[in-house]
Amino acid sequence: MTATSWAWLVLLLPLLGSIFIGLGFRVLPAKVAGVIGTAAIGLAFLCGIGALLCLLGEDAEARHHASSLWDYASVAGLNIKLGIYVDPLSVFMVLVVTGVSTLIHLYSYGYMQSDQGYHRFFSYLNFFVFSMLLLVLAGNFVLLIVGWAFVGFASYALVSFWYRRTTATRAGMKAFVINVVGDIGLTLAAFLIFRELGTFDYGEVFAKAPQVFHTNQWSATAICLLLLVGAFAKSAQLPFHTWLPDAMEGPTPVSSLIHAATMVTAGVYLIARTHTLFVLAPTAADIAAFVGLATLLVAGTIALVMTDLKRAIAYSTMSQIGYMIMGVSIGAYSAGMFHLMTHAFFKALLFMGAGSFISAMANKQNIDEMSGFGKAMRFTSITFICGGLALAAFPGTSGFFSKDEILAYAHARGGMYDIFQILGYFGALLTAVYTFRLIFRVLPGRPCKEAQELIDTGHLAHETPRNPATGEEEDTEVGFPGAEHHIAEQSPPMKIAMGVLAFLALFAGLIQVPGVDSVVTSFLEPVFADSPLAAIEPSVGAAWVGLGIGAAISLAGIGIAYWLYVLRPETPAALIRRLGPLHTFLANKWYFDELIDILIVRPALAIGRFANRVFERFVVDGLVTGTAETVRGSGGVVRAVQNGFVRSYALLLIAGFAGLALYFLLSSS
Amino acid sequence: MSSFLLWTPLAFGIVGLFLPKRITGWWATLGAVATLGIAISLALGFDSGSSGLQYSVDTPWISGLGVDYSLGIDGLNLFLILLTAVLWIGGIAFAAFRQQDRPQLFFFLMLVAETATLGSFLAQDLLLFVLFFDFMLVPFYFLFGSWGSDREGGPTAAAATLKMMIFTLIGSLLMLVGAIAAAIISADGGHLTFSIAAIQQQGLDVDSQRWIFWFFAAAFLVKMPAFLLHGWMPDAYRAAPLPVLVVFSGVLAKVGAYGFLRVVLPLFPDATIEFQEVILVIALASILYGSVMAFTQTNMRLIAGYSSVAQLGFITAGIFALRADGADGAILQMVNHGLVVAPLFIIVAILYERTGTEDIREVGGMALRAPVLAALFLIVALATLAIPGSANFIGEFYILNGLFQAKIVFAFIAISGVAMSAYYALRLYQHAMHNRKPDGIASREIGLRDGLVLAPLVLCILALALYPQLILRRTAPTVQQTVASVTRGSAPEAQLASADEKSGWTGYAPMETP
Amino acid sequence: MNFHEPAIDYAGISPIIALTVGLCVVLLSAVFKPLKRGAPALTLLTLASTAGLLIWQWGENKSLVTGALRLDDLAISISLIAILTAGFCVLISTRERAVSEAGSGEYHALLIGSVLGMVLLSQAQNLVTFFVAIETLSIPLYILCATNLRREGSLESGLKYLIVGSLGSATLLYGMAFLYGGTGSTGFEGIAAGIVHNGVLSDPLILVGIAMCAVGLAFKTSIAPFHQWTPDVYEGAPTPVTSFMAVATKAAAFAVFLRFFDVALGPQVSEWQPALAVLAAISIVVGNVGALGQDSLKRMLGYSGIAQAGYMLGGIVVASEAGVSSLVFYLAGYAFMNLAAFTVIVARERETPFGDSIRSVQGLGAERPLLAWPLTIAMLALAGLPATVGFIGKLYLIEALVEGDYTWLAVFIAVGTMISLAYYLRVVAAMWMRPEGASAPGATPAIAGASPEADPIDPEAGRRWYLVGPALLAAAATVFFGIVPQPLVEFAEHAGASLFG
Amino acid sequence: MEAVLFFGAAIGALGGAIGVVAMRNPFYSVLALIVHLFSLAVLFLLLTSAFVAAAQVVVYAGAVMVLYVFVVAYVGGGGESAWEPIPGQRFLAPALALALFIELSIAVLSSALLALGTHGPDVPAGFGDPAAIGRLMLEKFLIPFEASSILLLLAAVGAIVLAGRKREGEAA
Amino acid sequence: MNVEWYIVLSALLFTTGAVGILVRRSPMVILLCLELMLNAGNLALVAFSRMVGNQQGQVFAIVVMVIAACEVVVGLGLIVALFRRKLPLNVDDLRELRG
Repeated sequence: MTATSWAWLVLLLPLLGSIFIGLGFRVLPAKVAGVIGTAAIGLAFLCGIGALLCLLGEDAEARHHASSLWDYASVAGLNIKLGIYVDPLSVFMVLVVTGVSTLIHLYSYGYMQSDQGYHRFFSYLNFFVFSMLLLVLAGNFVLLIVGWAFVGFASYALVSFWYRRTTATRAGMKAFVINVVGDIGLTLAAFLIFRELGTFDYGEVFAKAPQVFHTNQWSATAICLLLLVGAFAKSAQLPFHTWLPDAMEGPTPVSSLIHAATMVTAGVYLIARTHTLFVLAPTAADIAAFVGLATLLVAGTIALVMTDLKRAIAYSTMSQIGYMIMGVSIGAYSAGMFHLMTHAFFKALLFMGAGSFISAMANKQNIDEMSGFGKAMRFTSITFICGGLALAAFPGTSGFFSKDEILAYAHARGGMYDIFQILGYFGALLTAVYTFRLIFRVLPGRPCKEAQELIDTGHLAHETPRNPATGEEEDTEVGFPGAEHHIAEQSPPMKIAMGVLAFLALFAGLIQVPGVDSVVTSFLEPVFADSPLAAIEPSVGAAWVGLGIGAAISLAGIGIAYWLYVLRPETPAALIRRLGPLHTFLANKWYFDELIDILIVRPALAIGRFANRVFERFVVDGLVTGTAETVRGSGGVVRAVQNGFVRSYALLLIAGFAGLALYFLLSSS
Repeated sequence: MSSFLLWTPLAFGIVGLFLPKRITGWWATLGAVATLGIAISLALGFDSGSSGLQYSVDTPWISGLGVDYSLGIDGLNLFLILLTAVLWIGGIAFAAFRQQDRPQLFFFLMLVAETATLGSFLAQDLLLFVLFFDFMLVPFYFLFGSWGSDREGGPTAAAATLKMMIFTLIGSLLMLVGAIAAAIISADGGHLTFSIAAIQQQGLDVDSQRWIFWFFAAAFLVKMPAFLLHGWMPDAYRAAPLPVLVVFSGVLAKVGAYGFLRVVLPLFPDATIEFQEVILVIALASILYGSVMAFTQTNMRLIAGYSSVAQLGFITAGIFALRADGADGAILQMVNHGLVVAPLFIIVAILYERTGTEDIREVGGMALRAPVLAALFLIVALATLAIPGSANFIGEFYILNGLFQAKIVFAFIAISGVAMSAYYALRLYQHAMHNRKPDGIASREIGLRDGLVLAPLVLCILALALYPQLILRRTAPTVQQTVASVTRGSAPEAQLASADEKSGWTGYAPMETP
Repeated sequence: MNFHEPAIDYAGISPIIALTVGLCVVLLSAVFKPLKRGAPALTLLTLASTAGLLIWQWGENKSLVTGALRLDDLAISISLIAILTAGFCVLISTRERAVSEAGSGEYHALLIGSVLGMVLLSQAQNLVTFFVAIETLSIPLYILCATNLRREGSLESGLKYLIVGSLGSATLLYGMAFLYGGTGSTGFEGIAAGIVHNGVLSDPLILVGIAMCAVGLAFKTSIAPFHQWTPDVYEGAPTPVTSFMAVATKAAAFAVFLRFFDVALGPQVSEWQPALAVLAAISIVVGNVGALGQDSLKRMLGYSGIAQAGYMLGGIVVASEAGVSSLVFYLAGYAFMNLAAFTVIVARERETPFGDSIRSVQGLGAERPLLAWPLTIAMLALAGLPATVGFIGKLYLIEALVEGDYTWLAVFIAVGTMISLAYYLRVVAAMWMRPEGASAPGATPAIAGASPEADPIDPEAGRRWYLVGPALLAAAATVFFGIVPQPLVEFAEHAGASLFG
Repeated sequence: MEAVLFFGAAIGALGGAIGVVAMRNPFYSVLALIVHLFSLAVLFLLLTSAFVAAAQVVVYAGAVMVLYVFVVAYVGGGGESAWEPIPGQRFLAPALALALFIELSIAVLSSALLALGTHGPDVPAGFGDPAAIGRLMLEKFLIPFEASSILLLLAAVGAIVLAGRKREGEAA
Repeated sequence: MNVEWYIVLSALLFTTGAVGILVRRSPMVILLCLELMLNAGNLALVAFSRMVGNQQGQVFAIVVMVIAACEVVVGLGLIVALFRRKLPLNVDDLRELRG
């Protein structure tokens, strides 16, 4: 078994799972479907391990293989094969994706138990994993785009999973359309690549690029910028980020899998994958880095004021991805990927916890109404705190090492890049604050009535579920977890998943401790070998200094949060009153939605209305009716002349005669 | 052999006239299936390597006028013929499941229409082509007019159809004049022949090319319909009976685009190059306008109709990129579009039967009780918006790539149509299947028999999505030749680009297939 | 000064003799009681024998009786078309009111007389014969138009036709006089020679003469602006007569038009070509727009006839062999289409109270398929849609025009055809589709039929063999020659060759 | 002498013609036409075509005019109102006629044909006398001659059909 | 006397007849005017026959007379028929057919 054949298996299993569950939705019992779904991903993960072992079996330089099944569409010089490309980077992604997915499937197995759309859910979920794997394994840009669009679709399908929820369908549409914009960016990039290099194939592109392009050649830059459009749209970076918070309309497992752990990090992967081009277009790379930085700060500030539990975490996701984008753009490839991995762990975990709390709150997501879950749901609370610590980069946790590695690299790169380190640390402070804001609001304190009910009866609150956004009553028919919703942490599969993730969130960082070990870096090393930036490396000392600062900032942040939300619970309100405008500005998410609405949506609709009401009616139809009327009118003239008087007929005859005679006289010599 | 293919439907139709009401529907379906059988057998025997005509028939028809009865199949029309055969089965079978009044006549006309359409695809004699091109309209005139539906506050079916008829014949008649002029001018006193190949070989002077080009373009653009010439489309689409609309919008629009490849490019190369931008502008206008209209419409038929305007815009743009890849994509896209728009109309019909309306504002929430229908609809919708991974994507990808390499600015504008298509296609699906279910709407699962009509079409879509090469490989040689006839043999850049093979990047392993 | 009996080729003039004899016999049948009912049969017999003799003479090309006539394939083909039409006319006149009004014998005698005039006209090659023949053709028609004596419309049409027609003839005569004066000859060849040798090439005298002859002929072929009699007379005359007039008169008039202009006035071709082209264009426009929104089918066909005449004139304009052939072909096809249409109209006139209003064919498709199909085919053919002889005819004409560098006229034909769809398809729609509601035809009380003196209704007319038969026959021919045009094309090519070859 | 005759006859013909057009009562119009015809006969004689002149007198004055008189007497020739229902007719008719006359005159006068200016060639005796005409009719113009006779027959039939009393048996 | 005179005279007669047809309403008078026009033609024929010195024109003229007679006969027949049907003998009142 070669690495590529393992990889094909990795692709195949989820697809089969998805198709099998989808077709069998009438016959398969719900549990079976869940098992199949989870098993498919689990096996995929094992195959991924297989591929990994194969690679490790070879010497570093040979750790990349291309393989193709058949000519997908290759005529007229566009040589597009159905091919994959296996190298440490893709295998790394495969492992992260399949690994986290397996756990989230496990979680969903319990979480979605009482949902009517159980089969649909797992079918979609498997399909998503397949698409994501296709994305990371694709061997050429066309297949990359395919995977890119498939994950977009899967995310659409899962966001609007409860499709009678108008907010959900709208959110899904938004997510999809913005992602299509991203696809278009990629497509154009592909065209430009083909124009310049005459191929879509990774291998050939990365081989030819350095020979064809000189640094900062406009075409190279253009390619990279177009790629970035795709990356930003997918990874919810400014200004394409507005879909991500809305995407929280989907079931919580979806949020944790797609909108935290895997899909949204595709942009990071893309930049890492095409680093060859970015090296040739440093301008584009810097733009990317700055956008990442901006995103991480903007998102961080917004996360500070969000009262919707899931949305708050979503914004934190944005800001974390900002770190990664920043990292891979400035050259901290392995660090970026490392953060991608750890983030997948702890963010998935946080969402799982949030999911539990929300279901315990009968789907109310507003943290203002939550409190005292620490007692009510002990296990969940503990894991939630673990995730929180990792996110806040508490010393020793995974987030602590991965985030600081990026910042350390920025410092090592030096020059302008110190900005990234400084502001990065500021971002870290924000992160710590908003993370523990959530924790301190939800866990401690006097239990709210739902929590109380849970403590007393061990049962979840039973209310007719309402849509938190619109307040309209949910249509439980399509499988929105309704009154008979009985899971919080009672379900073992969920507990396992959360337990494992909690462990990873806390300790996964230890595989990459400066000066001690560097598993990720050394594994990914051959991929980035061709990049001069990969050589730059912060000295161990510098790295530890950075870690120190990081630890301090994280603790400070946690402290602030504690002071604000535990010691002096009334201060936040005071602050809001003091900084009213700022707060509303943040609460309205910097008015990005409104901006897009005014700049794009409204004009488009206006044009449409004009085309419909004016142009179609008066120009297009006018063209038709106008001519028709003219003809009919002339017909009237003819009939009017035909007045029935024989003498006037004679007159016309004579007139014609005279005219004809005149013509002939004139034409006579 | 190709004559056989051409006349089978008609034969079945004539027999069907004399069968009892109950079974004519089935008889017609059988006829359509038989036609498909022949078509497939032809396709199997098709030599994908050669660019020339195959199964060609050529006997004098009106020797006095130099008109020959000459048919033939090559890369340009092979798959359009298959498409025709497939869609007609869909349309006829779908109608056969339902009560038609005067069924014999209905199915007779349907089969006549199929013969006419096949004829216009098969014809290799310019005048034969024009003849079939015009004749296609006749059966549809009756089908639309007699079995169509009048609209409240709108034109009657008869009126709407008349409008369509006159509109589309404007172009066709000018085309007749153009065709004759082309033949006579190229013959230049010599032996008069309408054989496309002969005329191409004799060639035309640039001045006559100019005006004849527009005579043909008029016919084809109206048929598509292209922007500003689509005035007949909304009324006709609203009047048309859905089973007929399935084949009409699925195939007839393509004849126009096909005509560009079959006639215009080879016969009027200079004019083609001269007017490339003009046509491209029209194509872009169609794309943008069609898309905008599509996402403002609320009538499902019109959404589909205007989306076709946009799609045909893409196809035209692909052809007039004047590059092999663009034209390849155009042909692929013709087939794809036919395969998605037909099921779309079938679904509209099914929804109408359940809800009694075609207005997307009045339907919704169907998915719950009709998951299979929803799934099929979802696939069709995704194909319509050309999601990457669908054959439609490959079609658009080729088209846009061709355009991008030929005229980069046009490509950037055109691609915005893709985003809009995502919106209107998804909007159509969501409004029908998702959101709250209005009261008084029967959300029933698709019946087995309709499933039998719909599923095969969807399977075709999926199959092509997995292996578009199936079409591309067979069309490529002929397309190559056609495009070369315009670019005067100088192979498009695409070839040059691919000329230098994989350069020796050490880190790149040769393809290996497990 | 003694009298030399002229050399007469009896074989050549045998058709004319046959017609004359037949005429007398039929006329006698009117007075002979035993033969009273036999007139139609006798007429058909006469026509058949004449046709036989003509076919026997097919391929000949000789001038008869000291150059008064020329028997060639052009003449024969046109005569055959005329005779065919007359045959149909006899059939569909059965039980026609006009016949009983005029008396069967007289009616048919006049019909034969008119045919005789046409046969002569198609062969005429000197001015005197030309003029006599054209009158022999017209005068019986004047009478036949008026034969439905109970209907004011009929008499009116007769008188109108007579007055305007005579005006046309007078003009024609005056033009002939000028040509005779200018060239000193009455024979066509003589005129051609005279024009060249008398030094009067494009002399005003000659040209004005040509103008006047053109007026006369344009009148007979109902070319605008000399067309105005057409709709009125078509509508007023008894429908069988109309059908005869519509086809046969046109055919014969076009035959002499061709012969006169291509042979006698050949030298002046460059002068009259553009003039005729303009006339053709005018009548294409006038005819097509005039036919829009006509509720009387006969009237509509009248206008359409004007437009079609415009198309056909194109065949003369180009003054080429192809032109002649295309014209002959078109005339042949035109005969089939029109006969099919008129036959159905006759049937409906008799079985519905709506006369020839479009309302009379509403729902025909369901009610009487055997009538609906012929009318449908006829309309599609007149509109020039493929798979009918109409398409091939247009194709042929356009080809001739483009070859003759009159492409702009070809475009005119195309445009005219588009307009014509509006009124032809309106009839089709009335037959097969739901009524148009608002613009319901017959809103104006149907002019001809529904007037008080409406013909007695024969509710079974739609089933009579002598109506259904001809209708189906003509329709079948329309389709057949649309799909297998070659024989008809060769027929036409012979005609063309005989004039130019 | 000849000139005098010509002008006399010309005035007669023209006067007759104008009379036909001008007279309100059809009966007078008929009479005016007779004058016209006789003057024409004189002109024919001047053109050395005796037979035509004779025929003119016999056929027209003899036969046709009689018929006219009968019919006028039968239907009663009431005058017609001076009111003109067709707009423009009264003005356009003379204008067009004038134009026509001018055109025809131009055609004749500007013709390059010299013979027009002459009196015509000297012709042998017997030019246009019955024998000559008769021979021509029976030789060269046999067909028109016969045809016209048939035409007469048809016209007669027509007259009977149109004007004849309905025979019994036919629905009256 | 020159032939031109005769032709011009005939032209004058011809147009007079034409005017008559255009302005008179009684069908009988219109028939008379037609006679005028035909006679004008005859005059031209005879004059030309004199000019070119062959008699064909004269024969033609005679044939024309016959034809004129036929037209008159038919015309008068029509008039009688109209009269029988109590229809006004005024062509302006015969306009049931129009449009």
